[in-house]
Amino acid sequence: MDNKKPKSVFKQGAISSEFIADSIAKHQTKTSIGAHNIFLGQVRADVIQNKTVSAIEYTAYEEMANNKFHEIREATFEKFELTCMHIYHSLGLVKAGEICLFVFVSSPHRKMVFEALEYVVEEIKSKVPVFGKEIFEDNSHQWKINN
Amino acid sequence: MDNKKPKSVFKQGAISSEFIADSIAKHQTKTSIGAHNIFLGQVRADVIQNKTVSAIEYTAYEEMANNKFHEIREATFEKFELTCMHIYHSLGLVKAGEICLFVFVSSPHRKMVFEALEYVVEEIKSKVPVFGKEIFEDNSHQWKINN
Amino acid sequence: MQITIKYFGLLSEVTGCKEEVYEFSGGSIAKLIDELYVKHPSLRNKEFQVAQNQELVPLKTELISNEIVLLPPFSGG
Amino acid sequence: MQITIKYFGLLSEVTGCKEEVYEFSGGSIAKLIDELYVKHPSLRNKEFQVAQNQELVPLKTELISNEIVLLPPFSGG
Repeated sequence: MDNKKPKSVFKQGAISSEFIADSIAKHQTKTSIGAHNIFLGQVRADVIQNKTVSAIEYTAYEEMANNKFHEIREATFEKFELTCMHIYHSLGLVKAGEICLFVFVSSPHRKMVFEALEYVVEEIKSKVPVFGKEIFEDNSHQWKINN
Repeated sequence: MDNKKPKSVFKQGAISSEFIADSIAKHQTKTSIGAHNIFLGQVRADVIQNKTVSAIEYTAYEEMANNKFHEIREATFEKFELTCMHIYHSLGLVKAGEICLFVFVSSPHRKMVFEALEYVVEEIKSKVPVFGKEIFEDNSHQWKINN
Repeated sequence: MQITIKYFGLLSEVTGCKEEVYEFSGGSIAKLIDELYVKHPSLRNKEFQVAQNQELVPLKTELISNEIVLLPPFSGG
Repeated sequence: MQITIKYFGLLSEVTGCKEEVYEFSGGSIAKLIDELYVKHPSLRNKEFQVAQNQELVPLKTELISNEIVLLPPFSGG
Protein backbone atom coordinates (compact mmCIF):
# COMPACT_ATOMS: atom_id res chain seq x y z
CA MET A 1 0.00 0.00 0.00
CA ASP A 2 1.29 3.37 -1.08
CA ASN A 3 -0.37 5.72 1.39
CA LYS A 4 2.47 7.70 2.85
CA LYS A 5 1.93 11.42 3.28
CA PRO A 6 2.87 13.29 0.13
CA LYS A 7 4.90 16.48 0.44
CA SER A 8 2.49 18.39 -1.75
CA VAL A 9 -0.14 17.50 -4.31
CA PHE A 10 0.28 20.88 -5.98
CA LYS A 11 2.08 21.40 -9.25
CA GLN A 12 2.85 24.75 -10.80
CA GLY A 13 0.86 25.21 -14.02
CA ALA A 14 -0.97 22.63 -16.12
CA ILE A 15 -0.56 18.88 -15.72
CA SER A 16 0.89 17.50 -18.95
CA SER A 17 -0.20 14.35 -20.75
CA GLU A 18 3.43 13.17 -20.56
CA PHE A 19 3.30 13.42 -16.76
CA ILE A 20 0.11 11.32 -16.76
CA ALA A 21 1.68 8.75 -19.12
CA ASP A 22 4.70 8.52 -16.89
CA SER A 23 2.50 7.95 -13.86
CA ILE A 24 0.63 5.17 -15.68
CA ALA A 25 3.87 3.54 -16.86
CA LYS A 26 5.23 3.45 -13.30
CA HIS A 27 2.40 1.07 -12.37
CA GLN A 28 3.48 -1.66 -14.75
CA THR A 29 5.66 -3.21 -12.07
CA LYS A 30 2.67 -3.43 -9.71
CA THR A 31 1.29 -6.64 -11.13
CA SER A 32 -1.40 -7.14 -8.50
CA ILE A 33 -3.29 -4.25 -10.10
CA GLY A 34 -6.10 -5.19 -12.47
CA ALA A 35 -7.91 -1.87 -12.84
CA HIS A 36 -6.94 1.79 -12.93
CA ASN A 37 -9.40 4.67 -12.92
CA ILE A 38 -8.25 8.19 -13.74
CA PHE A 39 -10.12 11.46 -13.40
CA LEU A 40 -8.85 14.52 -15.23
CA GLY A 41 -10.28 17.98 -14.69
CA GLN A 42 -9.83 20.16 -17.77
CA VAL A 43 -10.31 23.95 -17.91
CA ARG A 44 -13.38 24.81 -20.00
CA ALA A 45 -13.56 27.82 -22.31
CA ASP A 46 -16.97 28.74 -20.89
CA VAL A 47 -18.73 31.71 -22.44
CA ILE A 48 -20.19 34.00 -19.76
CA GLN A 49 -21.99 37.16 -20.86
CA ASN A 50 -20.32 37.01 -24.27
CA LYS A 51 -16.82 36.67 -22.81
CA THR A 52 -14.81 33.47 -23.16
CA VAL A 53 -12.73 31.99 -20.34
CA SER A 54 -9.15 31.72 -21.59
CA ALA A 55 -7.55 30.35 -18.40
CA ILE A 56 -8.05 29.71 -14.70
CA GLU A 57 -5.55 30.92 -12.16
CA TYR A 58 -5.51 28.67 -9.09
CA THR A 59 -4.49 29.67 -5.61
CA ALA A 60 -4.81 27.62 -2.43
CA TYR A 61 -4.44 27.79 1.29
CA GLU A 62 -1.64 25.31 0.75
CA GLU A 63 -0.91 24.01 4.26
CA MET A 64 -4.58 23.28 4.97
CA ALA A 65 -5.12 21.95 1.44
CA ASN A 66 -2.26 19.47 1.72
CA ASN A 67 -3.62 18.36 5.11
CA LYS A 68 -7.07 17.89 3.60
CA PHE A 69 -5.63 15.93 0.65
CA HIS A 70 -3.86 13.74 3.17
CA GLU A 71 -7.05 13.19 5.20
CA ILE A 72 -8.93 12.32 2.00
CA ARG A 73 -6.21 9.79 1.07
CA GLU A 74 -6.37 8.16 4.51
CA ALA A 75 -10.16 8.00 4.51
CA THR A 76 -10.18 6.56 1.00
CA PHE A 77 -7.70 3.79 1.82
CA GLU A 78 -9.83 3.09 4.90
CA LYS A 79 -13.07 2.79 2.90
CA PHE A 80 -11.88 1.07 -0.28
CA GLU A 81 -9.44 -1.74 -1.04
CA LEU A 82 -6.96 0.14 -3.20
CA THR A 83 -3.42 -0.68 -4.21
CA CYS A 84 -2.48 2.95 -4.72
CA MET A 85 -3.74 6.47 -5.17
CA HIS A 86 -2.23 9.65 -6.58
CA ILE A 87 -3.60 13.19 -6.57
CA TYR A 88 -2.18 16.24 -8.34
CA HIS A 89 -3.72 19.70 -8.51
CA SER A 90 -2.45 22.72 -10.42
CA LEU A 91 -1.57 26.07 -8.91
CA GLY A 92 -1.11 29.21 -11.00
CA LEU A 93 -2.27 29.62 -14.56
CA VAL A 94 -3.92 26.78 -16.48
CA LYS A 95 -5.19 27.59 -19.97
CA ALA A 96 -8.50 26.42 -21.42
CA GLY A 97 -8.06 22.85 -22.70
CA GLU A 98 -5.29 22.09 -20.22
CA ILE A 99 -5.53 19.75 -17.24
CA CYS A 100 -5.72 21.10 -13.68
CA LEU A 101 -6.63 18.00 -11.64
CA PHE A 102 -5.35 14.43 -11.95
CA VAL A 103 -6.69 11.73 -9.63
CA PHE A 104 -5.48 8.16 -10.15
CA VAL A 105 -6.69 5.10 -8.21
CA SER A 106 -5.71 1.47 -8.74
CA SER A 107 -6.98 -1.81 -7.35
CA PRO A 108 -6.90 -5.52 -8.12
CA HIS A 109 -10.58 -5.31 -9.18
CA ARG A 110 -12.63 -2.81 -11.12
CA LYS A 111 -15.65 -2.35 -8.81
CA MET A 112 -13.48 -0.68 -6.19
CA VAL A 113 -11.87 1.88 -8.46
CA PHE A 114 -15.17 3.32 -9.72
CA GLU A 115 -16.51 3.96 -6.23
CA ALA A 116 -13.20 5.19 -4.86
CA LEU A 117 -12.48 7.64 -7.66
CA GLU A 118 -15.85 9.35 -7.47
CA TYR A 119 -15.52 9.57 -3.70
CA VAL A 120 -12.06 11.16 -3.91
CA VAL A 121 -13.07 13.71 -6.55
CA GLU A 122 -16.19 14.79 -4.64
CA GLU A 123 -14.19 15.10 -1.43
CA ILE A 124 -11.58 17.26 -3.17
CA LYS A 125 -14.24 19.53 -4.64
CA SER A 126 -15.98 20.06 -1.32
CA LYS A 127 -13.21 19.98 1.29
CA VAL A 128 -10.00 21.37 -0.19
CA PRO A 129 -9.42 25.16 -0.02
CA VAL A 130 -8.48 25.84 -3.64
CA PHE A 131 -9.74 28.90 -5.50
CA GLY A 132 -10.09 29.34 -9.23
CA LYS A 133 -10.06 32.74 -10.87
CA GLU A 134 -11.56 32.54 -14.35
CA ILE A 135 -9.68 34.88 -16.65
CA PHE A 136 -11.43 36.08 -19.79
CA GLU A 137 -9.85 36.88 -23.12
CA ASP A 138 -10.04 40.64 -22.37
CA ASN A 139 -8.15 40.04 -19.08
CA SER A 140 -11.20 40.74 -16.93
CA HIS A 141 -12.01 37.94 -14.49
CA GLN A 142 -14.53 36.33 -12.17
CA TRP A 143 -14.15 33.90 -9.30
CA LYS A 144 -15.14 30.36 -10.21
CA ILE A 145 -18.00 28.69 -8.32
CA ASN A 146 -18.17 24.90 -8.16
CA ASN A 147 -21.50 23.15 -8.46
CA MET B 1 -20.25 14.67 -30.88
CA ASP B 2 -17.72 12.10 -31.96
CA ASN B 3 -19.80 8.96 -32.30
CA LYS B 4 -19.08 7.73 -35.78
CA LYS B 5 -18.55 4.03 -36.19
CA PRO B 6 -14.94 3.08 -35.56
CA LYS B 7 -13.25 0.65 -37.95
CA SER B 8 -12.01 -1.47 -35.07
CA VAL B 9 -11.44 -0.99 -31.36
CA PHE B 10 -8.84 -3.76 -31.38
CA LYS B 11 -5.13 -3.12 -31.19
CA GLN B 12 -2.46 -5.77 -31.56
CA GLY B 13 -0.61 -6.26 -28.25
CA ALA B 14 -0.54 -4.03 -25.18
CA ILE B 15 -1.83 -0.45 -25.09
CA SER B 16 1.13 1.83 -24.32
CA SER B 17 1.12 4.75 -21.91
CA GLU B 18 2.33 6.94 -24.83
CA PHE B 19 -0.78 6.02 -26.80
CA ILE B 20 -2.95 7.01 -23.82
CA ALA B 21 -1.04 10.29 -23.39
CA ASP B 22 -1.52 11.06 -27.06
CA SER B 23 -5.22 10.41 -26.78
CA ILE B 24 -5.46 12.75 -23.77
CA ALA B 25 -3.44 15.48 -25.53
CA LYS B 26 -5.75 15.36 -28.55
CA HIS B 27 -8.60 16.57 -26.33
CA GLN B 28 -6.94 19.87 -25.47
CA THR B 29 -8.58 21.53 -28.45
CA LYS B 30 -12.02 20.42 -27.22
CA THR B 31 -12.48 23.26 -24.76
CA SER B 32 -16.09 22.46 -23.89
CA ILE B 33 -14.79 19.44 -21.96
CA GLY B 34 -14.44 19.86 -18.20
CA ALA B 35 -14.01 16.26 -17.08
CA HIS B 36 -12.36 13.13 -18.46
CA ASN B 37 -12.66 9.69 -16.94
CA ILE B 38 -10.37 6.89 -18.03
CA PHE B 39 -10.55 3.18 -17.23
CA LEU B 40 -7.50 1.01 -17.80
CA GLY B 41 -7.57 -2.75 -17.50
CA GLN B 42 -4.16 -4.14 -16.59
CA VAL B 43 -3.11 -7.82 -16.73
CA ARG B 44 -2.60 -9.19 -13.21
CA ALA B 45 0.13 -11.66 -12.33
CA ASP B 46 -2.38 -13.82 -10.46
CA VAL B 47 -1.04 -16.86 -8.66
CA ILE B 48 -3.23 -19.91 -9.29
CA GLN B 49 -2.21 -23.23 -7.74
CA ASN B 50 1.35 -22.00 -7.27
CA LYS B 51 1.70 -20.87 -10.86
CA THR B 52 1.96 -17.19 -11.79
CA VAL B 53 0.18 -15.67 -14.79
CA SER B 54 2.83 -14.10 -17.02
CA ALA B 55 0.55 -12.88 -19.83
CA ILE B 56 -2.93 -13.06 -21.29
CA GLU B 57 -3.48 -13.87 -24.94
CA TYR B 58 -6.67 -12.28 -26.24
CA THR B 59 -8.74 -13.51 -29.13
CA ALA B 60 -12.13 -12.23 -30.22
CA TYR B 61 -14.98 -12.92 -32.57
CA GLU B 62 -13.96 -9.64 -34.16
CA GLU B 63 -16.88 -8.81 -36.45
CA MET B 64 -19.43 -9.36 -33.69
CA ALA B 65 -17.20 -7.66 -31.11
CA ASN B 66 -16.84 -4.51 -33.21
CA ASN B 67 -20.60 -4.46 -33.72
CA LYS B 68 -21.14 -4.81 -29.98
CA PHE B 69 -18.64 -2.04 -29.24
CA HIS B 70 -20.53 0.13 -31.70
CA GLU B 71 -23.88 -0.67 -30.06
CA ILE B 72 -22.41 0.12 -26.65
CA ARG B 73 -21.13 3.49 -27.96
CA GLU B 74 -24.52 4.36 -29.41
CA ALA B 75 -26.39 3.37 -26.26
CA THR B 76 -23.94 5.32 -24.09
CA PHE B 77 -24.28 8.53 -26.12
CA GLU B 78 -28.05 8.03 -25.91
CA LYS B 79 -28.04 7.66 -22.11
CA PHE B 80 -25.36 10.16 -21.08
CA GLU B 81 -24.43 13.66 -22.21
CA LEU B 82 -20.89 13.02 -23.41
CA THR B 83 -18.60 15.04 -25.64
CA CYS B 84 -16.64 12.01 -26.75
CA MET B 85 -15.80 8.41 -26.06
CA HIS B 86 -12.96 6.12 -27.11
CA ILE B 87 -12.54 2.39 -26.58
CA TYR B 88 -9.48 0.26 -27.31
CA HIS B 89 -9.01 -3.43 -26.52
CA SER B 90 -5.93 -5.54 -27.05
CA LEU B 91 -5.72 -8.68 -29.16
CA GLY B 92 -2.82 -11.12 -28.94
CA LEU B 93 -0.31 -11.25 -26.13
CA VAL B 94 -0.39 -8.75 -23.25
CA LYS B 95 2.14 -9.31 -20.46
CA ALA B 96 1.39 -8.97 -16.75
CA GLY B 97 1.56 -5.27 -15.82
CA GLU B 98 0.60 -4.15 -19.32
CA ILE B 99 -2.67 -2.54 -20.32
CA CYS B 100 -5.28 -4.47 -22.30
CA LEU B 101 -8.35 -2.18 -22.14
CA PHE B 102 -8.56 1.62 -22.44
CA VAL B 103 -11.93 3.34 -22.13
CA PHE B 104 -12.01 7.14 -22.25
CA VAL B 105 -15.12 9.31 -21.78
CA SER B 106 -15.32 13.11 -21.68
CA SER B 107 -18.07 15.55 -20.82
CA PRO B 108 -18.52 19.19 -19.83
CA HIS B 109 -19.33 18.06 -16.27
CA ARG B 110 -17.96 15.42 -13.96
CA LYS B 111 -21.17 13.68 -12.80
CA MET B 112 -21.79 12.34 -16.29
CA VAL B 113 -18.37 10.79 -16.82
CA PHE B 114 -18.46 8.65 -13.67
CA GLU B 115 -21.79 7.07 -14.55
CA ALA B 116 -20.97 6.70 -18.22
CA LEU B 117 -17.56 5.08 -17.72
CA GLU B 118 -18.81 2.42 -15.34
CA TYR B 119 -21.70 1.67 -17.67
CA VAL B 120 -19.39 1.26 -20.68
CA VAL B 121 -16.91 -0.97 -18.85
CA GLU B 122 -19.64 -3.26 -17.49
CA GLU B 123 -21.24 -3.49 -20.92
CA ILE B 124 -17.91 -4.42 -22.51
CA LYS B 125 -17.27 -7.11 -19.91
CA SER B 126 -20.68 -8.71 -20.36
CA LYS B 127 -21.54 -8.23 -24.05
CA VAL B 128 -18.37 -8.32 -26.13
CA PRO B 129 -17.07 -11.72 -27.31
CA VAL B 130 -13.44 -11.45 -26.25
CA PHE B 131 -11.58 -14.39 -24.74
CA GLY B 132 -8.53 -14.29 -22.51
CA LYS B 133 -6.11 -17.18 -22.22
CA GLU B 134 -4.03 -16.85 -19.07
CA ILE B 135 -0.53 -18.08 -19.78
CA PHE B 136 1.60 -19.19 -16.86
CA GLU B 137 5.36 -18.90 -16.52
CA ASP B 138 5.78 -22.60 -17.36
CA ASN B 139 3.77 -22.03 -20.59
CA SER B 140 0.78 -23.97 -19.37
CA HIS B 141 -2.48 -22.00 -19.55
CA GLN B 142 -6.08 -21.70 -18.45
CA TRP B 143 -9.01 -19.76 -19.89
CA LYS B 144 -9.82 -16.61 -17.98
CA ILE B 145 -13.24 -16.23 -16.36
CA ASN B 146 -14.62 -12.74 -15.66
CA ASN B 147 -16.49 -12.07 -12.47
CA MET C 1 -27.19 -27.42 -46.33
CA GLN C 2 -23.55 -26.61 -45.63
CA ILE C 3 -22.91 -24.57 -42.53
CA THR C 4 -19.68 -23.06 -41.34
CA ILE C 5 -19.21 -23.59 -37.62
CA LYS C 6 -16.72 -21.40 -35.77
CA TYR C 7 -15.31 -22.18 -32.33
CA PHE C 8 -13.64 -19.62 -30.08
CA GLY C 9 -11.40 -19.76 -27.04
CA LEU C 10 -11.63 -22.90 -24.96
CA LEU C 11 -14.05 -24.45 -27.49
CA SER C 12 -11.55 -24.35 -30.33
CA GLU C 13 -9.07 -25.95 -27.98
CA VAL C 14 -11.31 -28.89 -26.93
CA THR C 15 -12.60 -29.52 -30.45
CA GLY C 16 -9.15 -29.02 -31.98
CA CYS C 17 -10.90 -26.89 -34.58
CA LYS C 18 -11.36 -23.16 -35.19
CA GLU C 19 -13.72 -23.47 -38.12
CA GLU C 20 -15.33 -26.35 -39.97
CA VAL C 21 -17.92 -26.89 -42.65
CA TYR C 22 -20.75 -29.15 -41.51
CA GLU C 23 -23.54 -30.73 -43.54
CA PHE C 24 -26.85 -30.09 -41.71
CA SER C 25 -30.28 -31.27 -42.76
CA GLY C 26 -32.00 -28.20 -41.22
CA GLY C 27 -33.98 -27.38 -38.10
CA SER C 28 -33.26 -25.59 -34.86
CA ILE C 29 -29.86 -24.62 -33.52
CA ALA C 30 -30.49 -27.08 -30.64
CA LYS C 31 -30.68 -29.87 -33.21
CA LEU C 32 -27.41 -28.74 -34.79
CA ILE C 33 -25.74 -28.61 -31.37
CA ASP C 34 -26.92 -32.14 -30.59
CA GLU C 35 -25.24 -33.31 -33.77
CA LEU C 36 -22.06 -31.40 -32.91
CA TYR C 37 -22.03 -33.11 -29.49
CA VAL C 38 -21.80 -36.41 -31.34
CA LYS C 39 -19.00 -35.18 -33.57
CA HIS C 40 -17.15 -33.45 -30.68
CA PRO C 41 -18.01 -35.19 -27.38
CA SER C 42 -15.57 -32.82 -25.63
CA LEU C 43 -18.09 -30.01 -26.15
CA ARG C 44 -20.76 -31.64 -23.98
CA ASN C 45 -19.72 -30.41 -20.57
CA LYS C 46 -18.65 -26.98 -21.79
CA GLU C 47 -20.53 -23.75 -21.18
CA PHE C 48 -21.17 -21.75 -24.34
CA GLN C 49 -23.55 -19.46 -26.17
CA VAL C 50 -24.44 -19.51 -29.84
CA ALA C 51 -24.35 -16.56 -32.22
CA GLN C 52 -26.22 -16.43 -35.51
CA ASN C 53 -25.72 -13.33 -37.68
CA GLN C 54 -23.51 -11.89 -34.94
CA GLU C 55 -26.25 -11.99 -32.31
CA LEU C 56 -26.59 -14.40 -29.41
CA VAL C 57 -29.69 -16.55 -29.92
CA PRO C 58 -31.60 -19.11 -27.84
CA LEU C 59 -31.00 -22.72 -28.82
CA LYS C 60 -34.61 -23.15 -29.93
CA THR C 61 -34.04 -20.58 -32.70
CA GLU C 62 -34.41 -21.90 -36.25
CA LEU C 63 -31.13 -22.02 -38.10
CA ILE C 64 -31.27 -19.50 -40.95
CA SER C 65 -27.66 -18.42 -41.46
CA ASN C 66 -24.93 -20.46 -43.13
CA GLU C 67 -22.57 -19.53 -40.30
CA ILE C 68 -22.97 -20.48 -36.65
CA VAL C 69 -20.52 -19.40 -33.97
CA LEU C 70 -19.96 -21.11 -30.60
CA LEU C 71 -18.70 -18.73 -27.91
CA PRO C 72 -17.43 -19.67 -24.44
CA PRO C 73 -17.99 -17.21 -21.55
CA PHE C 74 -16.65 -13.75 -22.43
CA SER C 75 -13.54 -12.65 -20.59
CA GLY C 76 -12.47 -9.38 -22.14
CA GLY C 77 -10.99 -6.39 -20.36
CA MET D 1 -3.30 39.98 21.28
CA GLN D 2 -1.91 40.21 17.75
CA ILE D 3 -3.56 37.98 15.20
CA THR D 4 -2.52 37.34 11.63
CA ILE D 5 -5.54 37.38 9.33
CA LYS D 6 -5.21 35.76 5.90
CA TYR D 7 -7.61 36.34 3.03
CA PHE D 8 -7.89 34.06 0.00
CA GLY D 9 -9.37 34.38 -3.47
CA LEU D 10 -12.15 36.91 -3.85
CA LEU D 11 -11.69 38.04 -0.23
CA SER D 12 -8.12 39.18 -0.77
CA GLU D 13 -9.36 41.04 -3.83
CA VAL D 14 -12.19 42.92 -2.06
CA THR D 15 -10.11 43.73 1.03
CA GLY D 16 -7.04 44.58 -1.07
CA CYS D 17 -5.08 42.48 1.39
CA LYS D 18 -3.67 38.93 1.47
CA GLU D 19 -2.47 39.01 5.04
CA GLU D 20 -2.58 41.52 7.86
CA VAL D 21 -1.77 41.70 11.56
CA TYR D 22 -4.74 42.76 13.65
CA GLU D 23 -4.89 43.76 17.32
CA PHE D 24 -7.77 41.85 18.95
CA SER D 25 -8.92 42.07 22.54
CA GLY D 26 -10.07 38.43 22.59
CA GLY D 27 -13.34 36.55 22.39
CA SER D 28 -15.14 34.53 19.75
CA ILE D 29 -14.33 34.41 16.08
CA ALA D 30 -17.74 36.03 15.47
CA LYS D 31 -16.57 39.05 17.48
CA LEU D 32 -13.36 39.25 15.43
CA ILE D 33 -15.34 39.03 12.19
CA ASP D 34 -17.61 41.86 13.34
CA GLU D 35 -14.55 44.02 13.87
CA LEU D 36 -13.15 43.03 10.47
CA TYR D 37 -16.47 44.06 8.89
CA VAL D 38 -15.84 47.54 10.27
CA LYS D 39 -12.29 47.63 8.93
CA HIS D 40 -13.26 46.06 5.58
CA PRO D 41 -16.92 46.88 4.79
CA SER D 42 -16.47 45.12 1.42
CA LEU D 43 -16.39 41.79 3.31
CA ARG D 44 -19.96 42.17 4.60
CA ASN D 45 -21.91 40.75 1.71
CA LYS D 46 -19.37 38.05 0.89
CA GLU D 47 -19.79 34.35 1.55
CA PHE D 48 -16.89 32.80 3.46
CA GLN D 49 -15.80 30.24 6.03
CA VAL D 50 -13.22 30.64 8.74
CA ALA D 51 -10.31 28.30 9.44
CA GLN D 52 -8.45 28.15 12.74
CA ASN D 53 -5.50 25.77 13.00
CA GLN D 54 -6.26 24.63 9.45
CA GLU D 55 -9.76 23.46 10.29
CA LEU D 56 -13.05 25.12 9.41
CA VAL D 57 -14.78 26.27 12.60
CA PRO D 58 -18.19 27.75 13.48
CA LEU D 59 -18.17 31.50 14.15
CA LYS D 60 -19.14 31.00 17.80
CA THR D 61 -15.78 29.22 18.37
CA GLU D 62 -13.44 30.95 20.82
CA LEU D 63 -10.36 32.37 19.13
CA ILE D 64 -7.33 30.42 20.34
CA SER D 65 -4.85 30.61 17.47
CA ASN D 66 -2.78 33.62 16.47
CA GLU D 67 -3.71 33.00 12.86
CA ILE D 68 -7.20 33.13 11.37
CA VAL D 69 -7.91 32.41 7.71
CA LEU D 70 -10.92 33.62 5.74
CA LEU D 71 -11.83 31.33 2.86
CA PRO D 72 -14.36 32.01 0.09
CA PRO D 73 -16.27 29.05 -1.42
CA PHE D 74 -13.86 26.38 -2.65
CA SER D 75 -13.56 25.97 -6.40
CA GLY D 76 -10.78 23.50 -7.02
CA GLY D 77 -10.65 20.84 -9.68
